[in-house]
Amino acid sequence: MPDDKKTLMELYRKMVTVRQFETMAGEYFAAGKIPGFIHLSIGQEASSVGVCSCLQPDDYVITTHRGHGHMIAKGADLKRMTAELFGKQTGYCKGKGGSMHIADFSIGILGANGVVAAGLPIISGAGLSIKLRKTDQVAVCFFGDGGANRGPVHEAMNMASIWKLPIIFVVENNQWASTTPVSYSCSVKDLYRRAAGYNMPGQKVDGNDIMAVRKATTQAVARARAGEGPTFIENKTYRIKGHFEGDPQKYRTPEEVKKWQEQKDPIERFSRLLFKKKYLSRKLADQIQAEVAAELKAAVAFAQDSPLPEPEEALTDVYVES
Amino acid sequence: MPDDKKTLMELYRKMVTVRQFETMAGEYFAAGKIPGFIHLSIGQEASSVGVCSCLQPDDYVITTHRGHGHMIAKGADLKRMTAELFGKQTGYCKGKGGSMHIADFSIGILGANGVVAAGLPIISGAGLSIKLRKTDQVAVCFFGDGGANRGPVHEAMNMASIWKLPIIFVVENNQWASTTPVSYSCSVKDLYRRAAGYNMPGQKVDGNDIMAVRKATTQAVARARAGEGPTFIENKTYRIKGHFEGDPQKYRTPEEVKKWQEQKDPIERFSRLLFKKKYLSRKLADQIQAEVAAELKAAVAFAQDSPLPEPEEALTDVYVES
Amino acid sequence: MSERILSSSAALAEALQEEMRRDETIFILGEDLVSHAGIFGQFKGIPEQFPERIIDTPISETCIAGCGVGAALTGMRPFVDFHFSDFITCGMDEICNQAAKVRYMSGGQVKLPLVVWCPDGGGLRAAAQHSQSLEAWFVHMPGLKVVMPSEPRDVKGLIKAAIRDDNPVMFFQHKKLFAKEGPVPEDDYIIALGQAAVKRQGSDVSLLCYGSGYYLCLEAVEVLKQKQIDAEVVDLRTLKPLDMDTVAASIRKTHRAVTVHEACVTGGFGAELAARIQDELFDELDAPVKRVGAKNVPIPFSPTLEDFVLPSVDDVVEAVRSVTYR
Amino acid sequence: MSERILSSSAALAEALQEEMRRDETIFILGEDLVSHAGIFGQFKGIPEQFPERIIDTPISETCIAGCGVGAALTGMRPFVDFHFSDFITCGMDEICNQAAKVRYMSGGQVKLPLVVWCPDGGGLRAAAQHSQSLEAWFVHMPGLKVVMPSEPRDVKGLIKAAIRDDNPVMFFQHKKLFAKEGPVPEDDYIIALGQAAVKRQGSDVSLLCYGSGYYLCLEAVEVLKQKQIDAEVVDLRTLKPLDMDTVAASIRKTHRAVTVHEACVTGGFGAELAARIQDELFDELDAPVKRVGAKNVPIPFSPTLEDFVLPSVDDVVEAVRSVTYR
Ligand SMILES: Cc1ncc(C[n+]2csc(CCOP(=O)(O)OP(=O)(O)O)c2C)c(N)n1
Ligand SMILES: Cc1ncc(C[n+]2csc(CCOP(=O)(O)OP(=O)(O)O)c2C)c(N)n1
Ligand SMILES: [Mg+2]
Ligand SMILES: [Mg+2]
Repeated sequence: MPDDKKTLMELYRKMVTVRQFETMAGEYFAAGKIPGFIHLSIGQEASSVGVCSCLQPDDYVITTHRGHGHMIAKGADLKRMTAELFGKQTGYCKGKGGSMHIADFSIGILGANGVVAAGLPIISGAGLSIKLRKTDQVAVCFFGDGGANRGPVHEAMNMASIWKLPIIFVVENNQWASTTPVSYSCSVKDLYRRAAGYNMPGQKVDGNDIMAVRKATTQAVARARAGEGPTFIENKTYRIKGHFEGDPQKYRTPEEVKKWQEQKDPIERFSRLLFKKKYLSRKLADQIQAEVAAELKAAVAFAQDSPLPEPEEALTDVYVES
Repeated sequence: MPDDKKTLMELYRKMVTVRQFETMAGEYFAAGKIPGFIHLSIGQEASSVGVCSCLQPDDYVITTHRGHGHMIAKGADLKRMTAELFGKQTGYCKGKGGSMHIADFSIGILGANGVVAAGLPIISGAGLSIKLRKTDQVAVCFFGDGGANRGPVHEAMNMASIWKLPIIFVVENNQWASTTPVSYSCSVKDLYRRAAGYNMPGQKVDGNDIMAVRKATTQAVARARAGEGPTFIENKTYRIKGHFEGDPQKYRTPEEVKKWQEQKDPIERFSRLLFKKKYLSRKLADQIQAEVAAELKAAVAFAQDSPLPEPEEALTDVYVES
Repeated sequence: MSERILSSSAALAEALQEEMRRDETIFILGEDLVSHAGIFGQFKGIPEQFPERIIDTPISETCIAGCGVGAALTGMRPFVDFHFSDFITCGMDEICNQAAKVRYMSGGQVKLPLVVWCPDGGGLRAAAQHSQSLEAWFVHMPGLKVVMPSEPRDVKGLIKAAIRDDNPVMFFQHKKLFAKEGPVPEDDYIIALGQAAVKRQGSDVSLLCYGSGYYLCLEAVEVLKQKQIDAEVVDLRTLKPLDMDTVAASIRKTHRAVTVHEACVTGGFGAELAARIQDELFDELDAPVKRVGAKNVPIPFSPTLEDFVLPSVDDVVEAVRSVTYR
Repeated sequence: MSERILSSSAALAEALQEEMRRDETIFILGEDLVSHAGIFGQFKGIPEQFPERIIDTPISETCIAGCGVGAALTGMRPFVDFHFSDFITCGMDEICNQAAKVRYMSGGQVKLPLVVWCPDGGGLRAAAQHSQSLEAWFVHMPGLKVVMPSEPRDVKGLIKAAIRDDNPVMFFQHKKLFAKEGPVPEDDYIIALGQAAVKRQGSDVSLLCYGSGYYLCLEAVEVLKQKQIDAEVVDLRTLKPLDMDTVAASIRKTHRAVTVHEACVTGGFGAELAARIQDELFDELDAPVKRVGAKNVPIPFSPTLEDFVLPSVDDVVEAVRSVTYR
């Protein structure tokens, strides 16, 4: 993966886009414009953008209930995303899926998932399919530290290993699964250590450092494309917002959040590097923020102006009619 | 666990009993007297007898579809076992369970299981129950190398570890899961290595050496009773008979079987030790074989003389009536 | 018994506390229970009063259900919280192949006092994987009991009966009903499993309902009144065992029946009801049994879509009009 | 088309081979398939002819089902062997929350051409966890299709249709029927999903059946003949979508119906059938729709018990007599 100025600046813009998108979503949710519930990925932008920056358009990604960042990182259209969150006809899923089921198969996103860790069995199939079709695609599955304790993870890692499937397992260890800290729910401190039990390389990565994420992912992608099999990557990161918007968060202190926010913010950290490299200036940063804001404003306008689906639309898309 | 003469001779007798029971079952199955299908544990007697010899009567054991040996090792009644295999009213399950669901809750057997690895979620509950009730029981779950790849194993090991449950996971790696060799299905050569991923001690044991099995189990039991948590034991052994009686076994060579049978038979190996210690003589061995044979003959007679259940009996035991 | 107004959540919490005080083998197991007293606040007060008997688990539905089985087999009375009923798919083996069958397969050696508690239903814009009503699956599984209360009083009475039952009980509560309030007896109030309640007497048609369907029927009753149709409302409360006597008595009076539930119609519990009614009460029926339920599609996210898919008061009214030929 | 006598196993293997030759995206995935060509020999010839397209898996039902979903979403047409239908409990999330819903949740972005193939049914003394008939669960799940053939010819025609279908299809075959023989067309024989077949014309009663129930009905027909009762046999073949037109036409002729399946009666597919029939054909019925199925208990092991629990020819005859009042 090239690390030239253009590339890095694109990554920066992507991270800013994810952050602003999530912030916008939180605001419109609070204002009652987004139905249901939403899970935001603020603070995890280095993982989503870093991993996806190492992928080709036809590579596969399966995301989770906290999937907006992965979608944007893989190249999703902000208008159709926003419209979907708003439940509009013009959304990616015509309003049938919402935040938790957002997907764009045309860019290789095989779906978000409302069932934690349910992406893992599906990624095995995507990996097997790549192998059978003999393409050089790779398949990435994101999941959380909480999801890491579900059985399907075990089955998927074993299968991927015995068949040497081109899969990258990316656990975003953001320290919390809803109200439950990873220190309670996981029997090992470092999840990546489980990889050894599947004869698979496991990498521990500072998940708030996009360069570190890119380095680990680049290796994993190379290994996968070379037919050498799967890799397990643990991106250590932190969930800055509540589990869902509106979460009372009785389970943690504001100080804990603040510490991560102030000391390890992935965008801040990346911009320090870009400042140092002189790729970025205060002014340019402001300009990018403004450009992204404008793009999002357009997306929100699009969503707001779009019609709700007609009720009868609910009866379509159940089956492919032959 | 004491290793005095009396103890070791009892173990020897148990191993012989398991072997003769399985042989008897194979014969009566072939003769059409046992309905359904049965899975025999010939060659795995050191594991079943060795592990259970370290347990107290009120300790729990969950076994598998290949469960006759575990039942006998834990102290089951041969008459009621045989009657159950024959589908008779006097069987442990009144003919409702058969070989695959044989159980004796009064001796701590929480059931065999027709669903591979389904014992693992249940053992978590047994372990948790012990912890909540604050007894010093331990709970042992047997499973196979094939079952080891199922998701519930992962969930159960993680739970047992975070809660320090008094559970012993015993995988009987008999090299085959039905037609599938462990070298194909498992991503690691040594399953016990997976234990590290759960912060749990993992032990690799020569599963055809009953003294080695006892040593490992004794340690695990002590750890469990001390409240230090679970242990994972991998008993390397071999399935001498087909997966089920009648299995055409196209997947392996007779030579492979013969090698294990001739070089590593667990009863032969144990008797060599007993000969050396002068606990056992050719004559005594013959006498024990004959005594066990007589016991089994009585069990078969009991089973054969017992009535089949009345059809209407099928409608009972579904619910506890209040 | 004296009564107060409580929400369904509060009724559940109260019943649980009473039972936990009475029997120390009862404990609650599930995800994210302690810090917020359950994700719907349904266990309010329990973490404080019984800190060792409400246990947070990792996200491991298979083992959570399995823990229920293993603990129930070894002297405890587990109450397993399934978070959202939709995730029951991850514990199906433990519930259907294990819990439902252990007693039978062992020839009656053991009892299995387990409550699997599942918040279910739609209307929260939670989309296809967080909105289902799956009770019919479990009605089709011998060895299980299935309970689905509507009003807070029933929640209290039925959860106590479920906890005291020595068999595995699937207990479904609709997420949107947690906040609904109603009178709840103060004392040790128990409703035996398998007893339906005629909650409104009527002469023209029997509305056979449960869970959220009960409230649809209550609203429909008002609309029907205006059309001079006098509907009887039978809240089934327990689907398995089914109180066919109460159902039959109602139909012998009205000669017409409409089944109402939120699950999709095809293969739903209304099918079982209609099948039994037409069989056992063939000569009593003046019209076919009509079934009201969700349309046969996954639950969609967007409000316009979800509202269209879920059964409505209008659907009930329409069904009644068709069976009363008015 | 010229025909030969084949077993159901052979019909399946032949159809699969033809389809695999036609479309190279089809592959078979499951446990213990290669060395014995499937545990029932149902894939005879395939390991030799398509060694890379029949794949043994570890024992990992959750991921096996998930592999089906993932492969179907990425250009393949997976055929997933579930070993015994009872283990579907370990893949319920993948089948019901994923396969059935992905297309819908994504607003129709994708198709999901997946066959989940499940050997089911009892009679082998295989006890409660290896003998179930669980088709009704999937009928209650929007997004799935459900097929359950009886005769070898139907196996061939329906499996081809299922494989070519762009939706997830649950395909159940009774284990005891694999060896049953019957005429099977030689050519590219396809039976569209959703078409029932009137396999015997009769005027007194409609026997609505599928899978092993079909053979019970055939035997019952002979017994009934002696009693001067002329039964029509409708083999439904596909449960979802259901061919209600054929069912209705038959009942319009006979005015009486009995549903026959091996699954236990309560909550089984017979309930859905009876509910629809009494609703849509109320005035046509001269008697209630009777349901024949297994008794509502887990399947027991011992032959005397299992034979008593499973539905019998006598049960069918008895039901017919009760609806014909003879
Ligand atoms: C199988 C399943 N169990 C429980 C839930 C409810 N739930 C949704 S998200 C979540 C926490 C997930 O934590 P983690 O995997 O760490 O992801 P994060 O939310 O931190 O991104 C839970 C318990 C679910 N959706 N699916
Ligand atoms: C969940 C499940 N999948 C598949 C099967 C079919 N089956 C029964 S035993 C078996 C092999 C088990 O192998 P292993 O766990 O190694 O135990 P062993 O037979 O060697 O004792 C299989 C595939 C089953 N019973 N349950
Ligand atoms: Mg997390
Ligand atoms: Mg094995």
